[in-house]
Amino acid sequence: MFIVKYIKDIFGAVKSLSIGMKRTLYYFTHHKEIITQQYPDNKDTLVLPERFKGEVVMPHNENNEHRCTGCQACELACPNGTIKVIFKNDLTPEGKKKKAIDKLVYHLELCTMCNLCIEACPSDAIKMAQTFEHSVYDRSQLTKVLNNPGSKIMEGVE
Amino acid sequence: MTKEELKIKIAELLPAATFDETGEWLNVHADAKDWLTLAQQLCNDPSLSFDYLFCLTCIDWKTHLSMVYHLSSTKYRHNIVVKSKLDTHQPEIETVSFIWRTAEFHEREVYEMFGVNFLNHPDLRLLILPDGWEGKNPLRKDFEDPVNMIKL
Amino acid sequence: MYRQTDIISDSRISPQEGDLVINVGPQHPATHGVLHLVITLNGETIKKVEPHLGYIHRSIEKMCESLTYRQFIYVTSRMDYLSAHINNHACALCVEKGLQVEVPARAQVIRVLMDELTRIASHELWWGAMAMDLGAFTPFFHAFRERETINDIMEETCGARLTMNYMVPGGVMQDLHPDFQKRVKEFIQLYKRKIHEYDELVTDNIIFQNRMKSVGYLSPEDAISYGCTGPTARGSSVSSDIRKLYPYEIYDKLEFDEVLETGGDSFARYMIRIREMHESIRIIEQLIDNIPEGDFQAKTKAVLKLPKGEFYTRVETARGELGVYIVSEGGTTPYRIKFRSPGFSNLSVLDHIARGSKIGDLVAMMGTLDLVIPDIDR
Amino acid sequence: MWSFSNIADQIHEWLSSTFNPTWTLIIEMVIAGVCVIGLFAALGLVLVIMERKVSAWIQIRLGPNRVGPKGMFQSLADTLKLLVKEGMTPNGADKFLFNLAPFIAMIVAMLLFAPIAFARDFQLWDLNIGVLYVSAVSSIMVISILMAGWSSNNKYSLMGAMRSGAQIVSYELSAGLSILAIVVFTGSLSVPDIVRSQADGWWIFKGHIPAIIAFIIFLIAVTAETNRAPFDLAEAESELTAGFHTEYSGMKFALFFLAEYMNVFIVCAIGATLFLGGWMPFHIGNWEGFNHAMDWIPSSVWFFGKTFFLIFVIMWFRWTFPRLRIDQLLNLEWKYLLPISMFNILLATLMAIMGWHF
Repeated sequence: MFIVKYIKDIFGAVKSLSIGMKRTLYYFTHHKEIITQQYPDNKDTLVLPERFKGEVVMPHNENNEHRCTGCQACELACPNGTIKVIFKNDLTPEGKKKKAIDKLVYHLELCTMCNLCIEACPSDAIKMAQTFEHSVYDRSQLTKVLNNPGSKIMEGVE
Repeated sequence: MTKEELKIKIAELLPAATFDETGEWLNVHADAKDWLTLAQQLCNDPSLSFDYLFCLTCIDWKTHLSMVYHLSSTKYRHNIVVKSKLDTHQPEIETVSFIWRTAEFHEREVYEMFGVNFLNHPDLRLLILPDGWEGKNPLRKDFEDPVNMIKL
Repeated sequence: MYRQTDIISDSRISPQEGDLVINVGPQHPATHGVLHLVITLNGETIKKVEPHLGYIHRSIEKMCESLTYRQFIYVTSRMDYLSAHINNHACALCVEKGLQVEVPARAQVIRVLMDELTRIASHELWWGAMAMDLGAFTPFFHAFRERETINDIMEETCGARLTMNYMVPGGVMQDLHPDFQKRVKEFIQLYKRKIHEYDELVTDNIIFQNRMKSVGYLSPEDAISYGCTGPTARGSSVSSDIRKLYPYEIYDKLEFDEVLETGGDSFARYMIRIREMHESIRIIEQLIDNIPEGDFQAKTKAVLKLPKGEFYTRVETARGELGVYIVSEGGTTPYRIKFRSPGFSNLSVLDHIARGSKIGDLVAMMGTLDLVIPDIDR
Repeated sequence: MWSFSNIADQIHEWLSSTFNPTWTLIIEMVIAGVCVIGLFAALGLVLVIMERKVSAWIQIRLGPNRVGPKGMFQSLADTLKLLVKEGMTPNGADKFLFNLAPFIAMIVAMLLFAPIAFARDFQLWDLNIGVLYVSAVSSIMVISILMAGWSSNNKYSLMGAMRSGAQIVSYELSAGLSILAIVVFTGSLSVPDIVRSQADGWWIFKGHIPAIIAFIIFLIAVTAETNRAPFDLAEAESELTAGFHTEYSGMKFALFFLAEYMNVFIVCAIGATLFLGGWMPFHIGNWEGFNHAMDWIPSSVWFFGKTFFLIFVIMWFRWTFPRLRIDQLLNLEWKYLLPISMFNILLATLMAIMGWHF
């Protein structure tokens, strides 16, 4: 019957709306459900997973030595031309000339954090750091040299 | 239908068609002028019933262009690939947007990216490129954009 | 099927006296990105919707022509960024098809697990955005609560939240994180505890149902003809789940149902996605305790070269069928690559289903087509 | 005892003894005007922060929490920002109407304050047709919205304004009818009379089913009339960007914004007066002790408490429901609310005649 259907419609509608309102009232009164993270405040306690891809860095040991042999595998693997390897000629203790890296230039502004360079590196010289606040006022600051000044290759890394 | 059956059937419909079976699916090479009639038959023939055009694209082979239509049947679940050679300088082919409506947008995309002129297309305008685009078609191999294309 | 006459009659409706032509987008709260629709209105009734694309076109297909088979995978994350993982999967599958590499069982399971997690994350975001389009703001935040959990899992294992680049030809880039299983189980717990709220807040809501039901009707024939795939087609009861029809990886060994609705309207498309989340959870539950031991990556050469030929793979993304078509000349880079994106075909149906409905319905339709603009523009 | 009416009387006596009657009237008017503007500003700030907090908690967020203690001065900072912003007028706009519209919205909101009884015997203007006055003046609001939409020379604005016109005109009916149900019970249109008639119980308890139905319809109708979600079609964000105030910025936008909140406050105040007893404390039968304790709470606290409860309910609606479509909105009014409230008013009349209410 029309009237019965009409009244049923109204009650069904009111019921469905009140179920939704009950749910929102629950969240209104239960503040422990709040999931907001107050970002700059929780900086000290913020832990990023160790695999997080923030930027490429080159770890150095305490003697200012790195593991990069300058094989250019990362440069070839990079889809964006982010990494450029610049060479110099070193003298080995025996007096022979040896090719070594002068600078490993890394353009953070071109990097898409795809992890392909790290995968390609045969000597584990580079890795991903967990930093993520990269904004600077000048774009030129994003072009970084990964090896420390005066650093040299670690003993035994070929 | 299997590849062989499809081959026999399509050879009946279009004796001029040539086939190759290098890929996963049967490749049918049809002439551009035969394409519209073949397309109608492929769609409407009850034993073929290719009602779903799932990919429409073009390849620039430098010497010629090649239209590639991937067809599938939602009824029999068989697939074929139809290819059609076009001239590089004046590529023209009949539209199939009346048969498979999805072709309308895909053909507009191919029109601006490769410069293929689709005859009788209901609405052949630029879709992705900005209005008033002049110059070469971006996906052609000879396209050069000194500003936005960075050679590594 | 061949309906030349009726299309010519309505293909180019030009605005008449008294019609209102409005631009929805490229900056508009409802278009979620830079989609530009030119809408011809008669009062509140839509006469024609005309999409204008290209605001975010990066010509990924052209870019890929100069990238090697290892490199080009990362670019595809930027197409449909909400199912970035599945895009990568499609590319990896296509390269593997060319190389004829056998992917280890562990890698296959990991890939499927990640795919399904991505699918849930994508549908969660869609659900929130859909409700927000219809004017309910609260579900958006509730959806993000669950989605954030998935993103955390992704971050832990893949190292990124959205554009993971976790797939490589032959397997996955890194092994699973030791906590992965625990975290996924926690997520399933959370999902099961919270999913009924989705119904309470949105699905069962009478206003929402009235907004969605019998809006944007798409008939099965049109769905096929327009090349609609994914939830858009399945809402019109067109079976189009690539996971069932052309199974890849281990989908043929898994127990799950292809979700179909017969309504064909926005509500049917909505229900498909909600039910698909349950199916994805079902798949994850089957796999999470049964990840086989072994390699996570097959041995491949350092420089990949595909043989001369053409390779086509189809996968089911959260939006529908993604096709990757690689034409190889035998070199290290593809000669031509084509991405058949689901969004592009799904968008083309918008004009067809929107005609004659109100402008408020357009939002409901666009929401249920689940358009991701970079996917359409590529 | 300290109360608003005492203060008002004392000021009146002092002014009458110091000045002649004309000056007294003028000074009193000025004082009232300043008070209303002050109340405006204060209520605007409170309601904005309340809305933001309510929405945040419902949406499992924290909400504003940086400016001042617990973020309580956030809306003050926002107001400051809006004040110093450049008020732009689009080139193609009808400049006079465009600038006039927000002021009309504001003036209407201000006018509506006149008959509201904020506390025991404390009222700006004891009008014998107070309730009628409110429903009459509040419908002027639509003119400012239409004006804003038309003069902006923007298609979105125009559509928003047109929707708003249709919406406010139709929902005025059922809001009026549900008010009428209480008027039938009370037999008076004057606000103090209506409040006093609830000394032995609020109408929502005394009036049985008709009062409850009228209350629900009133809530729905006023939500629609103030253009708030789920009836915010005039500014439907995902469809019309911002509806009638798309082109407004700076202080002119702030005036619209403030007027919206003022309207919410006023309709809730009217709702509290009609159905929840205005400033009348909550009494239960012959529980003398309890009733005395309730009387101890100042009447203004009762009034604002009830009003803010209703405002909370309207905010609660907003953050729970999706928006209706324009045809559904009108269907709801003409097919459901209007017939029900007509039937309801018959029922109320029957009850009033037969004396069935308490």
